[in-house]
Amino acid sequence: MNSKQVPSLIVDRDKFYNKNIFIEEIAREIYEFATSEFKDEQQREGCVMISLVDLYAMYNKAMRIGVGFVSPLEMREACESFERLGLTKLKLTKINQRILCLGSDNALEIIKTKIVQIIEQFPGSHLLQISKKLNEYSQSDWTIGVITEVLQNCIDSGILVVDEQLTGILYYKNLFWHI
Amino acid sequence: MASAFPPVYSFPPLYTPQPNALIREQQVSTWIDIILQYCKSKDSWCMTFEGSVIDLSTLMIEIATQGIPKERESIFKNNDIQRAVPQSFMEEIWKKLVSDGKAISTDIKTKNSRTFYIFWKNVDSWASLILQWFETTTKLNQVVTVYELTQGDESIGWEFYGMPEPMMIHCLKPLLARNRATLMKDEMGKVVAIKVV
Amino acid sequence: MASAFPPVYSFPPLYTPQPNALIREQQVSTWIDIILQYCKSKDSWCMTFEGSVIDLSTLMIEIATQGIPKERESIFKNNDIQRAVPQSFMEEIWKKLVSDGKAISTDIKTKNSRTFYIFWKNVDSWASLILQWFETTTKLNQVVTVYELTQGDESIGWEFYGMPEPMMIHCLKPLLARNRATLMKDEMGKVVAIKVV
Amino acid sequence: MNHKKFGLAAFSNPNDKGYADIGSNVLNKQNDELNNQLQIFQKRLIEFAKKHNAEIKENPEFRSKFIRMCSIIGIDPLQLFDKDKHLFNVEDFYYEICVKIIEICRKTKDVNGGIISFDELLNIYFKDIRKINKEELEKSINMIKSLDGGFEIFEIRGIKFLRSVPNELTSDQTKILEICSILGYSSISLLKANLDWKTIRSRSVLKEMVSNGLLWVDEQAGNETLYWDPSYITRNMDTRNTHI
Repeated sequence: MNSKQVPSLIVDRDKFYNKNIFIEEIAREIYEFATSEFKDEQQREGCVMISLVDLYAMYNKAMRIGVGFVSPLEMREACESFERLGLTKLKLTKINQRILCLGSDNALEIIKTKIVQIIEQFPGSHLLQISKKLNEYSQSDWTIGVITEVLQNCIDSGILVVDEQLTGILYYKNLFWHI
Repeated sequence: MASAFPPVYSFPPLYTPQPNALIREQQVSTWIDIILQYCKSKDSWCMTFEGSVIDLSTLMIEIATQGIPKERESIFKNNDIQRAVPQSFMEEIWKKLVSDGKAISTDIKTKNSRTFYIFWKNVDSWASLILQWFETTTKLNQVVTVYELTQGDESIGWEFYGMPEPMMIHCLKPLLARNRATLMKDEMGKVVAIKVV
Repeated sequence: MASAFPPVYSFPPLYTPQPNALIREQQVSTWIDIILQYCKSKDSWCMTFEGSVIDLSTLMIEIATQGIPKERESIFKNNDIQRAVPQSFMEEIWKKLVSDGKAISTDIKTKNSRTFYIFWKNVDSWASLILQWFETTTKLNQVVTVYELTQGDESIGWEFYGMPEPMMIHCLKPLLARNRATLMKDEMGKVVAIKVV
Repeated sequence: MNHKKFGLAAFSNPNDKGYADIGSNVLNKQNDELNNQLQIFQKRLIEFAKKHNAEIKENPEFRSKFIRMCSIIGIDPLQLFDKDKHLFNVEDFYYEICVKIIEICRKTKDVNGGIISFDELLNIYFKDIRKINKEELEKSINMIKSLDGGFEIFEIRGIKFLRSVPNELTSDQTKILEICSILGYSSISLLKANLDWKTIRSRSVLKEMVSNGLLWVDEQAGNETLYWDPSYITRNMDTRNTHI
């Protein structure tokens, strides 16, 4: 269906009158986009993690201008069909029961480990410092939301504790209390 | 001074009520341990809501003469790391101290006071110790004034020596419950003496 | 006057250094935008530490005759809402302006001056524009005095018209680095002319 | 100012709305010229896009170059396509608003803690991009919700807000924002007078909100620290102070 041009990353919805086929096509496109867009992160950090909201904006901006934006629902359905389509490197996961993210295997654990390492090295870091350390080589705004969620996850699981100051929330490794 | 505290006392997150409920519970009990240890190390029976140990009579005098007690070193303020427990969290800690029976308001009837007697030993332990004192000093079946028990020569060297009288009377409760003690009151209804059998 | 500023300029907390680190970073960059836009709108190349735009030669004369420059309208003072940026926060803003390459001390060698050249266009953009001037005026391969470049008739209408000479020389750096420009100095070592190839 | 001298660099900062130029003729003129140039350029770009519609559609490489060019010169490609003369697909209208909302929320999060009023979105951010109304905005936000990103609409004294971070406001925080919606700020004494809050309570909630980036501190108001709601920045903006 998708093979008139090689390689055609861009899917034109006008060509598809069947919704399922359309969803399948954009699923592949989103998957490819996310994989190539975060190739560097995957290589450097060993994982990819992005909230679906941010990916929605990025994907439409980068790939859909001119061929028609996809709707948020279409985006979600497309991502939900990854597994069925054999696209297995990225999976939908909900962090903290509230934010839907697209991530590679064990992404949450990998990022958690990294963040906890940073905090062990610099106790009392705040979000900005953590994200600067994490993105030392590439300052990408989209990660802030993910970092916030990962931090929240660490708090919920008792790995990190907080020191609330006017400067912001400062994070520490939980050294004294049992989880 | 700070060296008298456990390491956790220098841990900044100790001063922020932790959002994680399980951690918060342990945090509160860490505070309770710190408070009890502190009072014990200072030989102090009383602490203000704001976390200063204080001789109750000194406090009374200050309130009577200046209207408010003067500012004191507070356990809730750690100047070394510039952190302080917010008042709302103090409330939580005191609530737990009281419900655990490790502190009672110095105003035993109204429970309104912002000063607390601190039980760094629990009431039952104090009661046994007092019983032991009656046995050791062979005062069983004798009427002993509360003053004698808390301040008398024969109490020197006993851990409850110097304990404020209302606190002492509170510590006798387990003995009363077991019918091993009888209280004697003056015409004002104030407990003045005790007999242990 | 105040209406020439963006709305945030009338937001009182803009003048208090924000304790929250994330906000603070935004706040400093907001100030930088305001300063750059202000200088641009005033056709000004220089700003004092205290936030007044100023013609450098006027300033020199004032300092020479009165010892200190007279008080001027300052961007850091907003009389409409009665707020002013405190000095320590000005330091922070200037530090960032300088480290971002958007301002340099007018005393280019010692960096000691409390007056700054303001680059509301970055150095590379100025360099391209200057290069464009050389092309447009067919001055390539000719020796052109710095005066001619900054004040000459052929520069009228160009954005860099009137740029102070030391600033202009600073803006030539990218061309020097690309070996497209050569500087000519007088016997005192002062740059007086330039050749662009 | 020489007309020819408006190189691409002149467009370098698309987010900079420039200042309202009431006091300054020079700046006025500059902006007029800049706007003229921008309009001419946009028109050309649209013409180009129309003419080469097919190529842009068919050729991904060409399209990505075209879009990259838009962003290099600092024009949001979305700006080129408006509701009436949409180039490709009219029903994309809402989806494009969705994208824009997400971008605005991310960009302003550090300043407002992730809370922005509908008015600010409509009157400030969408003003120069595309005229939309409250219903269209709300409909788009509701669409975004299916992405489970923590986007929520809430109301304070009849004013609608969008929260783009997943932390729900506590009822105390909401009450403080209510007070802020009147004067722009809140303070310990205001909270005492209006809500009969004790100092401890006010102090701890205010501190928490500063810590979370929801309020800005003002230490120059006299005796008392004032805590300002950043949505005040644009709330009282005089319409004559903004140009189209």
